[in-house]
Amino acid sequence: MYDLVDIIVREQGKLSEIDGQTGDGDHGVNMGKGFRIAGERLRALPSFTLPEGLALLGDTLLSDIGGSMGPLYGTFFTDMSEVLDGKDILTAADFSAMLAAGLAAIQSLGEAKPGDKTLVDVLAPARTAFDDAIAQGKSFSEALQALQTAAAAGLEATRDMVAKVGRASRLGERSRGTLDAGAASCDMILETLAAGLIKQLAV
Amino acid sequence: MYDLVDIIVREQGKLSEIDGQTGDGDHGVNMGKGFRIAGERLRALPSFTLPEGLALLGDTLLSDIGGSMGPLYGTFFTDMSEVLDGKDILTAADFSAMLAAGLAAIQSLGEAKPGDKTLVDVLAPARTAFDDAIAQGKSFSEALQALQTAAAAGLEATRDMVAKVGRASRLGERSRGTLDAGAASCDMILETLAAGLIKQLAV
Amino acid sequence: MRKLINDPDHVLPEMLEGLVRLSPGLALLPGSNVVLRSEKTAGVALISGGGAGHEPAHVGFVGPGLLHAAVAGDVFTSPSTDAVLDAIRAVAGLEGVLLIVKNYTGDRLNFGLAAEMARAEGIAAEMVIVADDTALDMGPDGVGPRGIAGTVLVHKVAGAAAAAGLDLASVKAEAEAAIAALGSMGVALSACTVPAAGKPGFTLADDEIELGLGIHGEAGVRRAPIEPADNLVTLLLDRILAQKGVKSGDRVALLINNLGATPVMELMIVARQALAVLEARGITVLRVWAGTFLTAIDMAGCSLSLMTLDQSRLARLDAPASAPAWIAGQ
Amino acid sequence: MRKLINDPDHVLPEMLEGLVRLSPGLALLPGSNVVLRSEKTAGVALISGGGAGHEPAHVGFVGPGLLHAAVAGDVFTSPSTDAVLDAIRAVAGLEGVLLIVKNYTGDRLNFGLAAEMARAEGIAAEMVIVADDTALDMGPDGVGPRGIAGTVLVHKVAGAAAAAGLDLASVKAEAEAAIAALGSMGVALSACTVPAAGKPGFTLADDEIELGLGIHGEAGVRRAPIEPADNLVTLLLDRILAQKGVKSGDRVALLINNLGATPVMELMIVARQALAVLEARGITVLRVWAGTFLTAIDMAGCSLSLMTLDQSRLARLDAPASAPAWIAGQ
Ligand SMILES: Nc1ncnc2c1ncn2[C@@H]1O[C@H](COP(=O)(O)OP(=O)(O)O)[C@@H](O)[C@H]1O
Ligand SMILES: Nc1ncnc2c1ncn2[C@@H]1O[C@H](COP(=O)(O)OP(=O)(O)O)[C@@H](O)[C@H]1O
Ligand SMILES: [Mg+2]
Ligand SMILES: [Mg+2]
Ligand SMILES: [Mg+2]
Ligand SMILES: [Mg+2]
Repeated sequence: MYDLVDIIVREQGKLSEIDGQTGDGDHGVNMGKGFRIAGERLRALPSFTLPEGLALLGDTLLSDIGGSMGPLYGTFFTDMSEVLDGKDILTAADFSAMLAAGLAAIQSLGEAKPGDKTLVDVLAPARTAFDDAIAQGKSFSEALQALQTAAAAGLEATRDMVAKVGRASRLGERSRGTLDAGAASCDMILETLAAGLIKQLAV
Repeated sequence: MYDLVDIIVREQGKLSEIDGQTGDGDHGVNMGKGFRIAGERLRALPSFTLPEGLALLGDTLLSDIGGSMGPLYGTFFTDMSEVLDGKDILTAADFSAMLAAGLAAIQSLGEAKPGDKTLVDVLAPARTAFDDAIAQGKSFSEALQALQTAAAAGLEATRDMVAKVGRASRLGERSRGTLDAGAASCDMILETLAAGLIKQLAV
Repeated sequence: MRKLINDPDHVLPEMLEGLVRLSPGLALLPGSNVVLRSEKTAGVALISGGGAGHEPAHVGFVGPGLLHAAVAGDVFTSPSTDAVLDAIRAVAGLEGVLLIVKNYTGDRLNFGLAAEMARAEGIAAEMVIVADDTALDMGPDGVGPRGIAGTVLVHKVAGAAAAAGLDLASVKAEAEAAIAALGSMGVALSACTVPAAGKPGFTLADDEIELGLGIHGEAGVRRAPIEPADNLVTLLLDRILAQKGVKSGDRVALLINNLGATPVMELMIVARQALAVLEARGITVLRVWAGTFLTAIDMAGCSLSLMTLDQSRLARLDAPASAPAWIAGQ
Repeated sequence: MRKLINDPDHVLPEMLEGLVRLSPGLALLPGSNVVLRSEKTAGVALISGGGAGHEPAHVGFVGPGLLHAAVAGDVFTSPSTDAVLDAIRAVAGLEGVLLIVKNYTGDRLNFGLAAEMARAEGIAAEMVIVADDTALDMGPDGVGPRGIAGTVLVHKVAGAAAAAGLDLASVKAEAEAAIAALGSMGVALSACTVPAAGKPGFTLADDEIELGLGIHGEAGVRRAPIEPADNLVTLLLDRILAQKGVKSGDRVALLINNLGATPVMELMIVARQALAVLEARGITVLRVWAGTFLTAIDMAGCSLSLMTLDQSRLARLDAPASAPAWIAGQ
């Protein structure tokens, strides 16, 4: 969890810069603020489980940061944490269910489809890559690596998309040629989550 | 007269720049506008004498440009032209009386003394140098050259003065170290007038 | 960055405090970034808001005949769902609340979720979406145009309707009709600097402007060399007229809005040409405003908004109102 | 230079035309840059003015309860003697005229000469000089302080006195008392750009400000690194208080003035601290204004003005008045 907080707080300048190219340049500010506050609250706890950490992050984003990302990432983390709730060990099946819940949360709220140049373009292929890898008999760890690769590729693919939802969508063709800010943060989040789990699984 | 118009119009950027250092940076704009309009009016005349030209310039400055320079240079040229009025040939005595009238006009209106870092610091020494040269038996032409030298020196001397009147006077010590804008334009005016007469006298 | 601020993180609470101290009729909802009228009134309550950085909007339009509350988020960031819900709870009476929201994902989500939650609590809550920016060509199934400065005129129409004692459905219907009658477009001469970012969102060459820019510094239709003000004003108005189908014989309200750093000198030059162009197009300007209404922090430039009028909507604009940033139309 | 203008040479007439078209109560004196009320009134007539570039001042303060006419010169250039005389002739009635002039050589000369000429024509014409800038230390026999934004409060006091039917000597006396009770100081965060010059009058480093700057971009007391707004506000106010001998227990009016390009966001943060500092000093702020009153074209920054009040001067500030740029104090 702390890795998640750290990377978003650390990379907020980069996220804002990406958002500045076609949006209003505040994605990093919003995300940085929410993750920083969540980080402080986590550190104040004696201990917490992964679902508890995700729930706290979701709550913080929902109630403290506003913006598009408050509700979107807020319900994303909240709904993911609900899937894991009460589970002691995290299985590949749990992780798959968690990703599905997160994606569903974002799509039911924001109505973005793949190809609309949003964080869905990272989340959806990352989830598919994970599930496919598991279906092909790969290990949990290997599937997480497949997810990382797909997330990064998904982010890169947003560069050539024309935004269909969100602030940048009004620009039409002018939105082509730059990465999507939400996709960039989503890639960081997924890759960091996966890296943490891979490390844990290796122990 | 046209030389006078031309040099002020041409050098207006420089005058504004000097004014910008301690004043509001518009001396060249104001002077350029007044002299340009006067130039157009002069060109519209079939012919004019020196006193007529000076009177038209004074009138234009007084009624069309405003600022500090409108009344100051306006009455300066108006009062100088009155001295020459009706005179066919310009003698050194006439020229001396003219300078005296111009200086008196400026001082009675603006109340600036020598040393206050204004155009008086060019006008007063220039006039004294001219009168002294004539008193020492120099020719009209030589006296005009003495006037030119004194005007340039007067301008240069304003650099080390602290302004006592006008916009720059509020700066106290901070006004030291730069030329005075009005002194710069006055130097141009006197040197150009003198150069014109020297040329005429040489014919 | 040269700004008259203290800490970028304190901009929002400090400016709201300043506003409320300057305005005897206004108060802050304790512990929040919600500005309300000091005195409660009966009838439908109007709430607007969104990210800060658009001052005086929206907090400056709280007052009798206008809004009942404005919810401010961080600079350029929609307020959270919780904050909107707090505002709803604070001002909702028996007649319910109408939320006036600009068309941005964050605002739609947070105000929309808050309205849902309010309804779950038994509060009648409705929402209208202002989407007045006519700068960009919109496909039929996109997210629709941005909401920009014309929003202020929607506040006024809805505010007068609420003050006249109409019920929620009728106030909402008038707000929606006002929105349909409204078109805007802006031109930016400089980028704006979000305090937390510390530097301008983009850079323009000394002779460049951006046409149809969003009020958060989002890119516009195109970047272009600067032109005389008269040409720019004509371009903006003709685009609005065409997009909204306003034609000779129509009667309109005209809002000339400073985007933040435009000197009054320039706004008056813009006003002169805007009135001349509309007159030349046969359009009657029944009311005009020129001033600082809804900004993009310190962006230089202006936006123009037109709202077509019939007698009853004109009466809404003329109805008495008082709020720190409201002035009567001329 | 990015400005919403057409030709730098047309800025003045075009903006006056814009203002007059926006303001049904105002008219232009034909063939001049003089703005007057459309309707003549009896009593002492008030005229102010000076170089343009300070919009909305002074033309925006023409109207009932305020000025009868404002004479505008080119940007930052005093109007000519002739222009002032035209204005005097246009508005002077049997009760005479009072000229309210800021303390600059050009304004003193042109308004002063025009007053002399008017008297020669049999018009009772008097002049008062506003010199409210407390930023700079003044020797006893210099030209005295500059006139800056506090001038607007002098307009209001004198305007109310004239509207109350006082004679010329009494209106002049009230104006002079108001001037004596007035102190101001400003801070600039950027230079201003005179349209005809096409570039800023000076340049500041990204973290530099200029304290006590003149409203034409004349240098101030000193250039300094930027500080938090709260510190700057405290510095300005403490200087004014010291220079004007305002002390605990005194009652004042406070004018918070945008120098041209300051966003409302910042002005509200300034207002918050200004009110807090004065409260901490035991000074009662009876009325406060925050807005755009007297600018230096597009200069970023603000000035603060304090005028000590007794009951009768307070009544002058509160007296009804209406002009495009006037708002009631809070
Ligand atoms: N409807 C939506 N569904 C999913 N993601 C969205 C949607 N709208 C916007 N986004 C994402 O939000 C990102 C911008 O976030 P942020 O800058 O924090 O919010 P805002 O646009 O309100 O300033 C975009 O890059 C995009 O990925
Ligand atoms: N009282 C005065 N007497 C003589 N010259 C003066 C006086 N006041 C100012 N000046 C001159 O005026 C010049 C500035 O002129 P200008 O910039 O055109 O007017 P303003 O100061 O009104 O902008 C100064 O450089 C100074 O030489
Ligand atoms: Mg954004
Ligand atoms: Mg000057
Ligand atoms: Mg945003
Ligand atoms: Mg000047």
